[in-house]
This record gives sequence, structure tokens and C-alpha cells, in this order.
Amino acid sequence: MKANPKDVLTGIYYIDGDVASGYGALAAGCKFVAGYPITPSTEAFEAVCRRGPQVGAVFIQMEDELGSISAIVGAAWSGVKTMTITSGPGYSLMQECIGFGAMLETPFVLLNIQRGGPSTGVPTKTGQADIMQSRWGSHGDYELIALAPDSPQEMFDYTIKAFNLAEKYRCPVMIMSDECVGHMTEKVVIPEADGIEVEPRRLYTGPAEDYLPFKPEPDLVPKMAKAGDGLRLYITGLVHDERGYPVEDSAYKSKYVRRLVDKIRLNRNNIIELREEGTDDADVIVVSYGISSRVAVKGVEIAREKGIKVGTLRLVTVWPFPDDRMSELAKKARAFVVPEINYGQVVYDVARCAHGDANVVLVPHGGAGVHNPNDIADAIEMAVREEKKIEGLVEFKTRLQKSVFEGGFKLKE
Amino acid sequence: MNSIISALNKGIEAAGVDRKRISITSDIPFEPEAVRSLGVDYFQTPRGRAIAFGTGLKLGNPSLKVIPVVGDLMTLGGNHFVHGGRRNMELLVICVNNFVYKKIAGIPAPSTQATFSPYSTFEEPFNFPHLGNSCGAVYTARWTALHTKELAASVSEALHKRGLSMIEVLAPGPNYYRRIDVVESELLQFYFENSVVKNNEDPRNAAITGDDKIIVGKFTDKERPTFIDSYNVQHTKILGDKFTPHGPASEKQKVSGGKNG
Amino acid sequence: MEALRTDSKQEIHPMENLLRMDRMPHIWCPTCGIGIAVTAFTAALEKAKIDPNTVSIVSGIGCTGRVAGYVKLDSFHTTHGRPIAFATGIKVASPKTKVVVFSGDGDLIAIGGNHFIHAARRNIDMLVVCVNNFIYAMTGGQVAPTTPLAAYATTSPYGCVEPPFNIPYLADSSGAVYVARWTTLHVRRLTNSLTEALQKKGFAVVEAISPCGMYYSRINRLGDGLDMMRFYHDNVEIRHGEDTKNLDIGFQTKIICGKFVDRERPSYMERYNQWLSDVKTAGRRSGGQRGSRK
Amino acid sequence: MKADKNGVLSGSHVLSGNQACAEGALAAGCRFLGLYPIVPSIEISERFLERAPQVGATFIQMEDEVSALAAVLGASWTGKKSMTVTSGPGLSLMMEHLGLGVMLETPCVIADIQGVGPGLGLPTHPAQGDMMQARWGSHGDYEIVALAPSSPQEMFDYTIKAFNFSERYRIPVAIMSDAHVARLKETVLIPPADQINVEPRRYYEGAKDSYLPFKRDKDFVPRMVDIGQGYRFHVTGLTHDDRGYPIMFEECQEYNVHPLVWKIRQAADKIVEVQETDTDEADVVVVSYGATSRAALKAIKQARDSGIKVGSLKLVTVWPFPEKRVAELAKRARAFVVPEMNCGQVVLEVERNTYGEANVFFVPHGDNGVEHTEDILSAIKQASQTNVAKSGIIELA
Repeated sequence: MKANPKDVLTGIYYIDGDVASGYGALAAGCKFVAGYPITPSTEAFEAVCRRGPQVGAVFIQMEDELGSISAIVGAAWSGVKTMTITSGPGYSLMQECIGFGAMLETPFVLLNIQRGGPSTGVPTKTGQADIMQSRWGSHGDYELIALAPDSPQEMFDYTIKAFNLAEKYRCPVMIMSDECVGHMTEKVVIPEADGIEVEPRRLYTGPAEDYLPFKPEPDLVPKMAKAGDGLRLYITGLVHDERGYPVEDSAYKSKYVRRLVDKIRLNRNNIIELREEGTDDADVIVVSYGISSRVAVKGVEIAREKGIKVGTLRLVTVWPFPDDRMSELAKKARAFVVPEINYGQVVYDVARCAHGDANVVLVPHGGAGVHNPNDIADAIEMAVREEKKIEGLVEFKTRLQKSVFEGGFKLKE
Repeated sequence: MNSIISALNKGIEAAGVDRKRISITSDIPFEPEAVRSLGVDYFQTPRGRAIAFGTGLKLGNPSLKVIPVVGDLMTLGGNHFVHGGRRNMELLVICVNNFVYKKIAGIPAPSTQATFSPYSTFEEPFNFPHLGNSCGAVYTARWTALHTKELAASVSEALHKRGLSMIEVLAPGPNYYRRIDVVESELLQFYFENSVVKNNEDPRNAAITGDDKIIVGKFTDKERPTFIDSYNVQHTKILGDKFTPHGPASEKQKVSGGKNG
Repeated sequence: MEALRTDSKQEIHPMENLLRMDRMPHIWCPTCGIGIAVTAFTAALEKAKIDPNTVSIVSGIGCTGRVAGYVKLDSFHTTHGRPIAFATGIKVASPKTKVVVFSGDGDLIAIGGNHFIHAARRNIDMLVVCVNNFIYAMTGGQVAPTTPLAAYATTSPYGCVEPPFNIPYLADSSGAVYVARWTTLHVRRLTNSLTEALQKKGFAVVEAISPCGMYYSRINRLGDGLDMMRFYHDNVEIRHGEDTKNLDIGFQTKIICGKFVDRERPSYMERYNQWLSDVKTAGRRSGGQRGSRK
Repeated sequence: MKADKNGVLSGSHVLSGNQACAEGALAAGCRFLGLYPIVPSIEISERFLERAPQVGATFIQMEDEVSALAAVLGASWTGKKSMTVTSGPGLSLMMEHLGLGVMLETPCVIADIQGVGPGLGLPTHPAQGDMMQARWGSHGDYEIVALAPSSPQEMFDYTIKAFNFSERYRIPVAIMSDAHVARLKETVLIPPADQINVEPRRYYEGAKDSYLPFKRDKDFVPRMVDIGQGYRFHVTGLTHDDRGYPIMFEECQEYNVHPLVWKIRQAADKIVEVQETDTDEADVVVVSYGATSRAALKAIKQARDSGIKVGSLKLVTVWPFPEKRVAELAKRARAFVVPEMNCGQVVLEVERNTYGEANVFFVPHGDNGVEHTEDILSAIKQASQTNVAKSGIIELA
């Protein structure tokens, strides 16, 4: 299906990532946004507030993040495409309802502009330390999809993609951006509406009395319905059967929760999007996502000048994780270098999939800034020189760490 | 719980609202049979989120009538309730007050009555009608499970109110979550002996203190613009033709919107 | 700024013993009234003759949320909306501590609304100072549950569509024992109210109105700080004991200030201790009944 | 330091896991419980409330889980050892304050009695679906300690352990139990108070005016003081320096957050605890924790009887994960079998630490709930017969 021309602000703009994401949501046909102000994500919500009323999208600023996420799950069941916008602490508050949304197989998009953490941390500066939280943050077993755009243009494009994935797989989709991308102002090209593909909701169209809200189609995803159509929906966050009725049967519970997980795991090859460059004959592969991948480009450049064969792998979808591709590459390359703005999160999954075939070097960064590309280049050099297999993560000691902990560094007042 | 469902049934019938258009959001599990008998859509939300969930439903599709049924005495959801009242979100909130958490008897809940707690409870309960009234609800009432007729009448009346209506129902909780602390018949007997109907009483006098009789009745019935009304009016005023009003526009909106736009 | 700092070293600030001078200059903008509220609070602390060592101050997130960082008491800067919950923990675990929650309207009334009404209901013995700036200022001027109807904010670019909370009414109906409202023009009265509230047993709420000069006044073209002060001077009416339901604030309308509620209710700790002594004398009266449960 | 006699109910008792947890908390010196009731963790609160007046402990039932943990953090700064109890959905609501606890380096204990998730799930049925959440559920970087008891006795012992870890390293510690262990009634031996070791709070002892709330000792752990002592300190959830004052630079972020992670990572060897049987010459090692280890032990016994060399590695601390030990065993054993009551969480950690040296078999939540001994047995058999090295986790249907 094509986007509605009314929703799409076709043209060339010079806007920041947050705003681009807001426009992307409206272009994708989002008709309800609930939010709560939190730095650094407010610009996205503000963009929706300004433009939403002109395209028939309603917004509400709820009393807290718990309310925002509950409201959008509700709105999704009233039949509209919906999104909420938040950052670190708000994201933590939303965890309960993210699991609830996954349980109800509710399509919605959550834009998380990551900042330095934990707790209040550094609200105005960047971080990538919520990436594991997006996979494991709610209780119980579930799987969802997380995208990591790295530029305002991608914020626009991948917000639309997020809506499409959400509708296709009936699951929450996270856009795990960060403050750098969110506040980065660049050229964004918004195409004509007929150049934007949007996934319509997979609505049930058969007779009302036959409808089973949780009866899976062959791809394990059930058809959705909306409130007010006389289907007498019974929807609960308890473990339920195909009718939606709660069951206490433990045999059923493992089957049911299993499908929630499997509908993503078994469709993973259709979901995963990677950007690879020069990985086939590389000695070292730099695995990165989000803003780190843009910094890594420079690091790779420096290393290549030294004659090292470096390949890059960018995770556009961080979750589900490309296990198979990673294991495949581990057999070919000598090492992975993983720069991320945290003290090791996605690197654990890289190490897991490497199965000891390649060394794994983490280039950590605590947040509130991005890597020094020289650190990444040095880490690549270190990795390529290392002949023997190393068990465990190799943590590269960055210039920042050296200056803070060894250089007699004094904190500024 | 059964009395609430039958009152809802009668109330919806009397109100003449299309059942297709009604959604119940609740953090109390309803029996599937009960929902079928009501012929409505039903959503069980996480504890305390029924009102926020309902807000989303209502804004996503303004033609719906949303009835959040809140158990757990609004402890977790208190904030959504007061803000819903302030916005005057068009919801009919049924607050099921069963005095103690039946689910988890023995632990003091906000409206726990001294009589029903294992230790004498030391927390004073909320006066829900007063709280509702003070944050802007357009309709507040309180009934017990014994006042089925009045409750049904209140439901039907409140379904036609534009704005947040709140009906507190003193009733035993759902069966399968009840623990042995209270025998249902004793509780009903207690309601019978200790309640007195005082319609239009100032809700601030309606606190359940444990010393006086429980005052039941309809306390508030007023008019205020709803969230969707103000949303439409304000945006039409500023944006004019660029703005398409949200939801089925009432006559009143058209008039006030047109005047300014 | 440099000049200011040198001065503060040479001269002793009158409130030096209660402020963290090593944290100056503070982050608040010119025209902001939070500093006035802090001064009034420190003055009240002295007037009430409370040993500062026994006072804990808890703030949430936001501009007013930074108060804890500038007041030289045991001070906690917690998460958004939860200072009352955090303070409840302190008060219940250490009843001899005097607990003050100093935070903004978005923090206390929006996200923390539930803790606000429940703490008032329980009548936890604490003083809550709510600086109402009509907006979320720290995040750049979003609409708040206190923003007057039709006022502009970044997330209400076409005017606020939600009526604001009447904080004193909410506090009153949830059970607060002391409720007062002043603007930052009324320094002396604010100080007196805070002094009274500090000595009060139970949940006391003092609202200090101080619209944000950067994001509220400017966006709504209401002039600078001095203009706001003039506005208070001309439009504030003091009515002690006014029924709290009449205290709504509209856009640039009359503001009613005063002390509205001053009553007695047993506080949480009093009820708790009563319960404790009941239990100790009566024993576990429902023990048998509870034991029979699976 | 020895336990306070007042809180220790010495003797032999028949207690449920939940009750044992409450007793453990009181024995460890816990004197504040912030709670919000949720099935199936209620008996902990009930037991605590019953005993509180005798022991001199206080409690408060808050309006939600968000505030329950906030109150616990507040109470901890008054000098009282504090805890909260919850289950899945409540743990999700606590995630924000878990981060605050880490940032303020506030000792506290969170007991999570896991039910089936996500969403409302099946509260009364046991599961182990929150294991990864305990480690990764809050935003930002942090490390915590999580223990997984498998019996009421362990609920008692590990609760004490949890308090000790939380005081020693100034972190929130999670007790990751489940509905099965919580309800199980068994004999619990509570030793006399003088046989219970209790870690005292690491108080600052220097001069009053030179106290810095986040000045770290050599082991990266700062010293604490109580409120009301005249220190007039400031703490904040923002990135801060030694004084606790917010400073928002890259350097300070590194200075502040890196030690939060490192104080646990570099002490991991001291914290990590596993119970091993016959692992040294085993072909197959069963890695289990919590309630699953009960079923695993049965399966191991049956497998041994049929002649398979199988050992057991039971995790006492799930976080930090015993990385080194698993890597060592991977070199010797042919395969690991990991039964869990979820769709694969801790098994990912096992896979990571084998470095391709051993196969990893995963036994997901069986249809029979906790009792999936047969599934584990067939996994062990399959594992002992598979000679080829497989890539990735082999999941048993």
C-alpha cells in the first residue's frame, strides 16, 4: 500500500533526527501519539504536536510514561497506527507495558533516544546503553524488533520501516536511536507519497462469529481486529488461548509464549537488515550500530591506510541478532572489533556467535560523547596483530580511560 | 462482581447505547462468559492502567464508549484517574472498592476498613467521590453491591455524560481471587446495615470513616468541555481549515469552533 | 559570573550555613523564582529553629529538582516524579528525621501525582514545596498539567487544550493538613507559611507560583521577570481560608493566594505506632484464621 | 559481624520458600520492607509483617512498585537494611529505580518471585523468564548480583547472602526465585545468631568535613554515612563526581560509571559461587539454577545410573556469570545441557563462554512446568552421543 499524500511532507529539509522521525511516523500513517517530555527526545514529540493536527493525527501528553505506553497500546486496539517517544528513564518505566504489548501482539512503535545512563545520568548527551534493555527489559519471554538508525535521513526511513514491521509481525518495534542522531541536523529527503510503501494493518475480514483473535496464520502472526466492530473481543495480558480467554493450563502456556518468540525467531531472515562492506576477505570486521557506525567509518579509514584489511558490518536491525551471519564471518575473519557507547552489551552477542573462531575486542565508551576514531583504529591494529585465540572479551583501553584513570586528570568544577 | 456485571448490563440496556461501541478496559479479570453476555469488547490491562489504556482507545476511535473498571482501589492507577478527570476524558470509570484486596487479603489496601483487616488497619482510605469531584469528574456516585437498581440507573445516566464519570461500587471482588478473610454474605449484610442513601450530598462529607454510616448516592452531575471538545475547539481556532476536527463533532463544537475559526 | 564568585568568597552569604556555596553559581536562569523560594525555605528553616542536621531534603527532576543540590542538608536528587516516594521511605524508616520534598509541578503533580495523593491520604509527616512554573522548563517548555488553558507551549503549539490542576484543591481533597499558596513576590508571607508548615505535623503542601521566564512568559509574550512581578502585584488577591475549590488559575487571570487549609489529622506514624501498640498488647488476633489458608 | 539475635528465629522450622525468605531477611538485619502486594510474592510480606512488631522492623505498603523501591532506597540511606519483594510485572516497574539504586550505590535487596510472563502472564505458575531482565532491564550500564535459590533452605541462606553482597559492594542485589520454590514447604534450619555472618555497612569513619559520598576505596566501593549525622551530603542520579555533585562531561561519565561496572567485574571471582558435582571427569555438564536444578539433579542421577558421565554445575550466583569456570569445563566436557523455564536466556551466556569447545543443548520450559526431568534426561543422552561439534544452541523440541 502507498502512503497517503496528505500525511507526507514531500520535499528536501534540513532537520534533526528527532523531527525526521516525527515526520516519518506521520508519513507512515501514524494517527495517535502519546508522549511525556524527556530530554533528548522532546523534539520528536514537538514535531508531531505541530504537524499532527494538520494531518488528522491526534496527540496527547500523558501524565507519565506508564500512561503514554498504556494509551498507545489501547489506541492500537482501536485500529490506528500509533507511537510513543521517550528516552532512558522513561523507557525503564515503560518496560511493564512493552511486555504487555508483546503479549497482546499489539503493533506499535517506540522511539527511544538513548542518553547517558544509568539512572538520570547525562540527559543531554549520547549513549547506547539501553540496547540490551530493548531486548530483555520486560519480564518473561518475548522477542521484538529493534532498529538502530544512524542519520536523520535514516530516522525518517526507518521510522516508516518500523511501522511496517510492527504491522507485519504484530509486535512492538523499537527505534533505538541516540542523542547524537536525534540532535544531528542534516539533509533529509522526504519522497513523494507514492514512493513510500506502508504496510496496512492485517485486519480480519471474515464473519464475526468465526473470529479468533490469536489464531496464527502460516507465518505465525494472527490477524488483528479493532474495538467497536462487534467482534466481542476478549483481550487479556494473561496467558490466553486462540479465543483470547485466559488459560491456567501449563501445557498451553509453553506453547503460547513460544509462538510469541517463534514468530520473530523463525521470520528472522525476513526481518534482519545488515550493511556489510568488505567483509568477505577482511582480517578484522568492525561490528557497529547507530552513531558508533559513523565514527567507526573514520577509524576504519585510518586502519586501512595502514594496510589492514578491515571489513565493516553495521547492524541496522540489532534485534533479532544475526547469529548465523556472525558465526559465518567468525570463521573467515581473525577478529571482531565492536565499538559501542557502553561497557559491553551487543559485544556479548558477537562473542557468543563467534564460538571461539575469532577474537572479540570491545572498544567501550561510557557515554556523554562518542569514540575517538583513533581508538577504533588502534583496536583494529591490536586485533590484527594478535595471533593467538583469546578467551573472553578483550576490552580495549581507550584514550579517555587512560586520561581519566591514569593521567592525573582532575574533574572540572 | 456479578452484581456489577448485571448492573452494567441493565445500565447499558437502559442507556440505549449500541453494545458494539462499548469497550470495557479493566485490571480485574472478567469471566469470558460475563463479557459475552454483555456483548462488548473487553481488554484486561496491567494493574492500574485501565484508565490510561482506555484513554488511548477513546482517542484512537472517539466513537467508542469506554468503561474502565478499576480494581485494586486505584492504587497504581490513581494518577491516571486524577489526570483523566482533569482532562475530562470521556470515560465511565467504575471503581470497584472491595475494602480489602481479596486477591491478597491481609495486607492493608488504601480503602481498607478496620473491620476486615487481620491487624487493625492504620491507613485512612480515600474518599473517591471527593477526589474525583476535586479533579474534575463530571459525574460521581457511590453504590454498594446491594443497590443494583440505583447502580444500573447510574450507569445508564453516566453513559450519556460527556466527560469523566466515576461510579464507586462497594462490592466483593471476583470469586476466584477471594481469600477467606471475608465471607461475602457478611459483607453484604454489612453494606445493608451500614449504608445510607444521600443523593446530592457534598462529596467531601462522603468519606468512609468506619464510625459513621457509609453514604451512598449520586454526588456530582455537572458539565465541562471534554478533552476532545477542547482539542477540537482550540485547534480549529488557531488552524482553521487546516485542522480536521477529531471524532464525531457535536453540535456544540461546530458552533463554538466555527465562531472562532 | 567570575566576579560573582570572587565576591562570594570575600563576603559571607547570609544563608551560607544552609547553602552549598561551592556549587554556586546555580543553573537557574535570570527571572527565575526558584531561588526566591529556596531563600524563603532556608529562612523558614532558621525561623522554625529546626536543627539542620536532622533535615533531609529530597528533589526530583527538573529545574526545581535541582534545589536539593544547592541546599546544605542531607540532600537527595532522585528520579523523575518519585521524590515523595523516596522521602516516604526515609520518614518511615527514620521517623525523627524532618523530611522536605522540594520539587516542581511536573515532577510532583504530573508523573508523581499518584505519590502526591497517596502521601496526602496517608498523611505522611513531610513538607512538600511545589514550585509551580506552569511548564516543563528543564526539557524546553512542554505543556504541563498546570499550564493554563489556551497558553502556548512547545507541545501545545496551538494552545493548551487541557485545563490545569488546582493544586491546593487536589492536596486538600486527598487529605493534606496544611495547604498554602504564594507567588515569589510574597517572600515574607511565603517564608511565614513555610515556617508554619515546617512545624506542622502531617502532610503540608506549599505552592510557590513562579512562571518560567524563559519558556512560559516568553512564548506567551508576557514580558520578563519584572513584568511577572508586576502582574502578581496587580492580580494577586489574598484570601486566607478560601474554599480550595475556588482556586483555579486561568491564563493571566487573578491568582488567589493565602493559607487555605490548616487542620489536624493523625499522621501515618501516629497511626502506625497506635497499630504497633495494639498488636503488641492484643497479640496476633487473626493468627489462626490466617494460618488456615493455603 | 554476627547477626542480631532479635531477628533470628533459630531452630528447625517447616517453612515455605517465601516465608524462609522473610526469615532470612530478618536474620540478615533487614529492618525495612517497602512493598506492593503481587502474587506470588505475598507470603514474604505477610511473614515480614507478622514478625515486624516483634523484631522492631518497619514496613510500608506503597501505592505501586515504582514507589515501593523508591521508598526502599530512601530507607536504606537512614541506615536500615532494606528490601522489597515483587514478581514479574512489579520488577518491570522497578527498573527505573534499580538504575537509581545503582547510581546512588544504595544497598538494598529485591526479591523477585518469577511467574510466567510477559504481560500479566500466568502469575501462579513458575518460570525463569526474568533472568536477563535482572541483568539488563534498566537503562544504562550497570552490573548487579543475582542469586537463584532452589529450596526454602536456600531462600533463607541466599537472602542473607544477598544482604551481605549488597552491603559489601553497595549495590542492589536480586534474589531470583520462582513461584515453585516460593510455595514449596520444606524444613529450614535456622542457625543460632552467632553462627550467621552479617556484613556490616561500610561506614565512613574519617573527619566530618572531609567526607565525600562517592570517594572510592581501592576496591571501587565508596563509604556510606546515614542521614541525620550532620554530614549534609548530596547524592544525585545524575552523573556525579566524588562530592556527589552533578557534572555532565564525557570524562566524568567515565569516572562515575566505569567503576560502577568495574567494582563488580573485578570482584567477580569473589562473588561468583557455583555448586559442582562430578564435573571433573564429566562428558556432559548440566548447568542449572533455581527450581530447575531440582529436576536436573533427578535427571542427572538417572543418567548416571544408565552409565553416562554427567556432572552438575548449579549456579548460586547467576550474575555475575561464572564465565571462567564454564570456559574451563568446556575444554574438558563434550557438551553442556541447560534446562531453563524460559525460551533461552542463561543458555546464551553458556554458549558464549564455551568458545566453540563444547556443544550446548537447551531444554526449554517443558509442558509439565517444573517437573521436566525426562526432557533433561533425553537431552543428556543426546548430548553424550553427539560427537560432531555443532554451531549454535541445539534446542530440544
